[in-house]
Amino acid sequence: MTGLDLVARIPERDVDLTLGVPAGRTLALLGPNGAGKSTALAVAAGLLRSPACRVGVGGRRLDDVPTHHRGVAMLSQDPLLFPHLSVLDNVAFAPRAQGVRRSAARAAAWRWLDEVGVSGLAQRRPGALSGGQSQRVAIARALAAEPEVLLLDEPMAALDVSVTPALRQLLRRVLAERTVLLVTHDALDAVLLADRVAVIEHGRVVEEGPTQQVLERPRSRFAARIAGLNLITGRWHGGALEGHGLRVQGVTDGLALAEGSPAVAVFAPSAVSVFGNDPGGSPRNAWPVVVTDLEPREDRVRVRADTRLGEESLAADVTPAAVADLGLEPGVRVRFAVKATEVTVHPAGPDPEPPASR
Amino acid sequence: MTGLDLVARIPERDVDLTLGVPAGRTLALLGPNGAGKSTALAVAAGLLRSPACRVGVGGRRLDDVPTHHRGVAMLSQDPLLFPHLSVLDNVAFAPRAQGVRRSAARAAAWRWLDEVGVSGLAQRRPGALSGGQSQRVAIARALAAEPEVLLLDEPMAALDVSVTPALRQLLRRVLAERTVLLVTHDALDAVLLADRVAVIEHGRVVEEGPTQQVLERPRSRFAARIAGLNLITGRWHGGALEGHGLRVQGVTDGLALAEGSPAVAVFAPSAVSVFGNDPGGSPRNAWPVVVTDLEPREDRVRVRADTRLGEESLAADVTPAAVADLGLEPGVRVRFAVKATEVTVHPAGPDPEPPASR
Amino acid sequence: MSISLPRWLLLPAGLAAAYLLLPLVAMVLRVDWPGFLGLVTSPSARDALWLSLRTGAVSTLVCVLLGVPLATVLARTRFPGQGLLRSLVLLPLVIPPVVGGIALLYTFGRRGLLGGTLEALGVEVAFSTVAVVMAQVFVAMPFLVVSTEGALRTAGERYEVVAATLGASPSTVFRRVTLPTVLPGLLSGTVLAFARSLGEFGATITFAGSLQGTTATLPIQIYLERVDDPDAAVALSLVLVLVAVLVIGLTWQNPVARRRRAPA
Amino acid sequence: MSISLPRWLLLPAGLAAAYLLLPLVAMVLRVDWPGFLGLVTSPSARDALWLSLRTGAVSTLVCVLLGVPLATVLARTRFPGQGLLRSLVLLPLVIPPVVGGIALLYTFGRRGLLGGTLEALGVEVAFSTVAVVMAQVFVAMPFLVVSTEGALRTAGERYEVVAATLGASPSTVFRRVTLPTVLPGLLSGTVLAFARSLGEFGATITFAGSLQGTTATLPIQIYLERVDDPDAAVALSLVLVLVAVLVIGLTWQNPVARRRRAPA
Amino acid sequence: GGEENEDTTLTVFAAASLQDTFTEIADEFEAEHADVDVRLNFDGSSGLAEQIQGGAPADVFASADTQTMDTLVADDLVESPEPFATNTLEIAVPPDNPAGIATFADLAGPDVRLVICAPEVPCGHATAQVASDAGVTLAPVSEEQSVTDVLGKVTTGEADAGLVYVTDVTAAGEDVQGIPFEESKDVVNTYPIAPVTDSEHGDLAAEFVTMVRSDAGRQVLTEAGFGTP
Ligand SMILES: Nc1ncnc2c1ncn2[C@@H]1O[C@H](COP(=O)(O)OP(=O)(O)OP(=O)(O)O)[C@@H](O)[C@H]1O
Ligand SMILES: Nc1ncnc2c1ncn2[C@@H]1O[C@H](COP(=O)(O)OP(=O)(O)OP(=O)(O)O)[C@@H](O)[C@H]1O
Ligand SMILES: [Mg+2]
Ligand SMILES: [Mg+2]
Repeated sequence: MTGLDLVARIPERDVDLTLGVPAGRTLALLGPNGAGKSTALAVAAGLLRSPACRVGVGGRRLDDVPTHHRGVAMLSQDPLLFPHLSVLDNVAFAPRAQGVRRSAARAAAWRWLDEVGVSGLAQRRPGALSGGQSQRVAIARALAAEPEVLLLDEPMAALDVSVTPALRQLLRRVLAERTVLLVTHDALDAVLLADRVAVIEHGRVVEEGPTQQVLERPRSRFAARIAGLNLITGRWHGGALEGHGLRVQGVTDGLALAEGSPAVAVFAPSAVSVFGNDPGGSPRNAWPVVVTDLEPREDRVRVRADTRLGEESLAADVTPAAVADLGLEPGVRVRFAVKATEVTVHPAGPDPEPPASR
Repeated sequence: MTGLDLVARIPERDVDLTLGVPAGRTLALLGPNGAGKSTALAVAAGLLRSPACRVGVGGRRLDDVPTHHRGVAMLSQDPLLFPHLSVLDNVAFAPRAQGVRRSAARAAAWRWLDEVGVSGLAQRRPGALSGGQSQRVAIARALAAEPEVLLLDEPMAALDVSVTPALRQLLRRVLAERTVLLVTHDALDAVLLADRVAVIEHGRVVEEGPTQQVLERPRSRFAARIAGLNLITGRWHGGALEGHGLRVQGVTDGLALAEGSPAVAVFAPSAVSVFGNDPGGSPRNAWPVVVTDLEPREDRVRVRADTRLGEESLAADVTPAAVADLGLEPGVRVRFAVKATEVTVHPAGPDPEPPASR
Repeated sequence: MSISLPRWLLLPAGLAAAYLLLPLVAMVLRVDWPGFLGLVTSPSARDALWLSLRTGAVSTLVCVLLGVPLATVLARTRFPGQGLLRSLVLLPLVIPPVVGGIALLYTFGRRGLLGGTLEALGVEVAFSTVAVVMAQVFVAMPFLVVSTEGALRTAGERYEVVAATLGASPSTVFRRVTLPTVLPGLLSGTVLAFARSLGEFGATITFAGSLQGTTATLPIQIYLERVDDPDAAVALSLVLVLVAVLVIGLTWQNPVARRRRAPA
Repeated sequence: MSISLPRWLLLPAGLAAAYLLLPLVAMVLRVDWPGFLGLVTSPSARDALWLSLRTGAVSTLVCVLLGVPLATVLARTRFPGQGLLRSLVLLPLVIPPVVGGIALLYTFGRRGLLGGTLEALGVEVAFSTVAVVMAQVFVAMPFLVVSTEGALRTAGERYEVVAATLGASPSTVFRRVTLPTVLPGLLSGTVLAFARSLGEFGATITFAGSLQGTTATLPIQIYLERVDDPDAAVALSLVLVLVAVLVIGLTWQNPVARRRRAPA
Repeated sequence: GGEENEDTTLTVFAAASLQDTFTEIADEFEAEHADVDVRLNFDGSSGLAEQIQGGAPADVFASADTQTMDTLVADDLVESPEPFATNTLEIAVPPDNPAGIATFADLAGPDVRLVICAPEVPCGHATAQVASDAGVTLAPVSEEQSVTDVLGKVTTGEADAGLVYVTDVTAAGEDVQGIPFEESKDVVNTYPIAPVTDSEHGDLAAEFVTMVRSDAGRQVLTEAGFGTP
């Protein structure tokens, strides 16, 4: 497997980005509309070329390598299914193009269609699909290419909420083995699928780092809008996540977690209540913490605090009135309480620790 | 203004829907991919015809009226901007087609482009837009038609999170004066934009009713997945919403609310903590309630309770462990606490009460 | 731009280009250059060229005005007998032009199908410049219809549907969406029709005759010269070729190129 | 289907159809039916028909094999001189076919540009059936190239780009995406080329002569008959028309109709 | 065809107006020469000349005018042409003769729609000569490229009169009415025939020329309306 190095410099679009994805990792691109996310993907795929752009995969320079030899597959923002081929043949297109025999390619296509939940539509023409169905077929088609490097532009767009969790799991599994550049507008996609996040604004990378760090302590305006999540990594033991000396109760969104398997708990700062002492009541999670920091933002205040063990930093959003009520200031000892129903626990892949390459 | 009556019966797609939208109201269509939402819109627009379909606007039967005479404008799932026209001319297309003079049509187009925040792109060709920019232009183009009946298919798709609140407000304002059929995958769109909600599955209406009722107490599986929200209507007084004898603190997402104006507070049952007595601490909202009902669902329990005044029914999601801890059962008096940061308060339009036609 | 073509495609493409161009080169090599200018500026040649340009332009206009609607109806509607109509429209292509001229005589001639009607109306087309245009329209229109219809089908009707949902009447849709969308195909068809009109000979001489300044177009002049002086015929053909390259070059390249520049 | 056409479009469309069909009707009315069968089944007519069908089929095939690559190169690449090449490719349309035949003789004839080379290779093409095909290809290929190029431009390259990102080589893209996408336009072009080949006369008689069974195609037979007997010429033309309707009807209607049925 | 037993093929290029007569003569020639297959190639004389100049494999060339033949002689492409038939002009009118033409001078009448051959082609050359000899100024509505085109206009009734060759009127049968006129006698069109220099079957070519000029050949030509040179 191979990493991806990218310099996308397209002056006509006011885009100048330098991005790197270590081999086998996933980098999520976040950013407002027109920031240059799709442009970065187009450069990586070789669809946009300019002398100022550089694309390298596994150290090999791809600048002059035609798109089809790059070992790069792309899911674009528009499904663009081939109108003259059936759904099945659309998905079988990439294996066929790579020389797989027809029957084997079709078998693979069936498998992928099944994974995205639309195998019942295999014989249809793309013109006879709904928007979400087309998107799912497009996902299957891109995944069926089984490329070294995968470029995904808003894969979850147009999907209904009932399939999103399952598709996220599918992508998690598939992306784990590939080098991936993932464009998304949803922080949860970044949390669950990406190792690192790059935030792009006006064609420039304004922030880049490990997912957890960027989403927990966003420095850029845009990231702050979409993120500011609490993430706690650990392992699943006895129906709760244990890590960094904390025991976190949460809901698993219907996904099975094996005892002892790595997992991550995600909850929003706004879901965290602050109490002077143990509140009792329904919240399952209440941890003693020491306030380290107060950040006023618009109509609320973000309270940062370390757990007693000093290992994990958590954030809570409260109203200014609450700050006054509880006399919050750095050094004050309080309890952070979160309802278990506000915490989602997700499987965290085979290696929950940051890889050495970071 | 005129209401919309629709019978969409397309056997080839296994769709058989009967929908009605009272004059000036908005009906949101929710449902999984391939349920038949876009099909319903296509029938209303006259793009799909069959002898078994019926379309009426304001009592006038439109079955044989060509699309352009229906006074119906549609935003389809795919932006489909005219590639040969500039962004400005795309938006000016509908006014021009309705006979507005070029300069007036362009002025209107500038206005709409400005409203959706892309007036800087007016002179571009659609081919030179990003996905989200195209979507915004498509919204402007549909709104510029100023139709009696507006059909919107996932208007918020592909938009970045930083513009979504502003666009929702724009749509709220525009939709208030029109009869609208709105397809969405986001419950919040339904809450903020629609008077009623219809849930569609497998081409059939499985649930239909006032937004609040459907989202608070969904009966269908799909609605339950996406909804189950607490909604409290009232008026904005002294920095909080007052209604039904409750005072609700919340955040306003940066939108200004006038003193005394109608508003709605929205929060998820999962955000509601349950306490045996007043907990103190940061949560700004804590209301005494009487438990009326316990609904176990998957890994949590939905606790329904009435406020003391018996007027408002609220729901809280808690873990089974919490139910046991607090000894929850119908008739038990507890407190429901919600952090102000978990409650969003939105303007609720000129008439927060259900209209007579409901 | 971004997509590379298969290399092997260049071989047949080059062969095709060579095959079409080589005879032109051979022709140019045979031209008697010292006499060229005198030949091509003789009054009869000048008259013929001018007549050809005028009639070619008018015919092309008529072809577009009538042919585009026909192509649209064929591509966008369904009615019984449509398949047959679509084949029949092609027939002027198949019939040798001279026979086409005879058929036109049978129709619009003095003793033709409509001859009586036309005579009653005081219209007499035979041996007039109008007849030249009629002959050219007859042979050239199928090109326009067929290539425009192909382009309409390739383009599909998605944008037309969107325009209708925005309240555009069918006429507005046609003018502001359908036509611009198929512009490249329509331009190709127009160029084909113009080229075919310019080169038209058989139907013209049969239906319209040949009189200097009235009905003797450049191809007819070329035929006449050929008997006397093949060199003169080749020289005149070269003029025709030059005119065609100029006109086509000016009208066709630019819009297409302009369109190309707009990103897809 | 869902979109209505402007009503007024029917007027010019109807006019166009009438204008193209009326002469055919007039021709049919003039046919001397009692003698028809005898005329069209004479050995020379049968030879000519068979030869026309054979050469027309081969020419169309050659046109497709060479012309589609050329159209693709013209539509999908940019290189210096491309604009000029695009105009030049049209010229066989403009040159009167007889002059085209002369140019072919100048090129491939015994005394032509390549005549020496061909003779050294032991190949003699002029006045053989091969020459008929060459003449037909020369006049018919531009139609195919122009209408296919128009369709390629109208279709755009979005799907080709997608195919490349899925790892399809340029050849695969061409075969599995480009060609199917422009199929309607390509079919129109093919039909145009076939029709034009079937009706080709001037270049053929000049370059290939009019030898019965070898180079005398149906249009040449019609031309020769006309000298003596215009009625026979018309009757034979009708056979040509019938054959064309049959062939075009069978090869063109079905795929287009099939495509139509698939929802857009 | 007779390719199965390796027949010699004699290729004869003949003017289009000789189509019927030469087909008949060729049949007779084949009857006399069992192992010879005569291939006939018809086109306008000038077209045929171009083909021969372009290297066409002809053995015999029969032209409708001496001028065309002379260009080939000048290029050394044919050997010693000899005349074998003549033709004179005749007025052709539609069967009902709508303009009431009776004499050559009538053609100059103001309401007569006259079509003639263009001066560039042989029949037009002859027409111009007759007119100037007769002192008549013709005002045609069309100057056609070939006799066939002139005849076409007359048979369809488009023109009131046309000037064509006697043989054409004969061949057209009942579709036109021929009106002979005195002045035509002075302008005689001569048809020459010659073997082609490059011919591989020089002897046979010479024999065919002889056959055409023999009594049998003459008879066929005379029946079609041709005169004797
Ligand atoms: N073909 C093009 N030609 C010129 N400019 C373009 C073209 N496509 C996009 N742009 C411009 O380049 C910038 C970056 O576009 P890009 O598509 O990369 O944005 P994006 O981050 O993917 O946005 P979105 O979230 O809306 O998809 C935008 O300002 C856009 O208007
Ligand atoms: N042109 C068509 N021909 C035949 N069937 C179609 C066509 N378009 C859609 N369908 C089918 O009709 C059903 C309803 O499709 P529709 O587009 O209305 O779904 P939708 O509710 O809009 O879904 P999505 O959320 O994915 O957009 C689906 O099963 C779909 O496959
Ligand atoms: Mg994008
Ligand atoms: Mg849909």
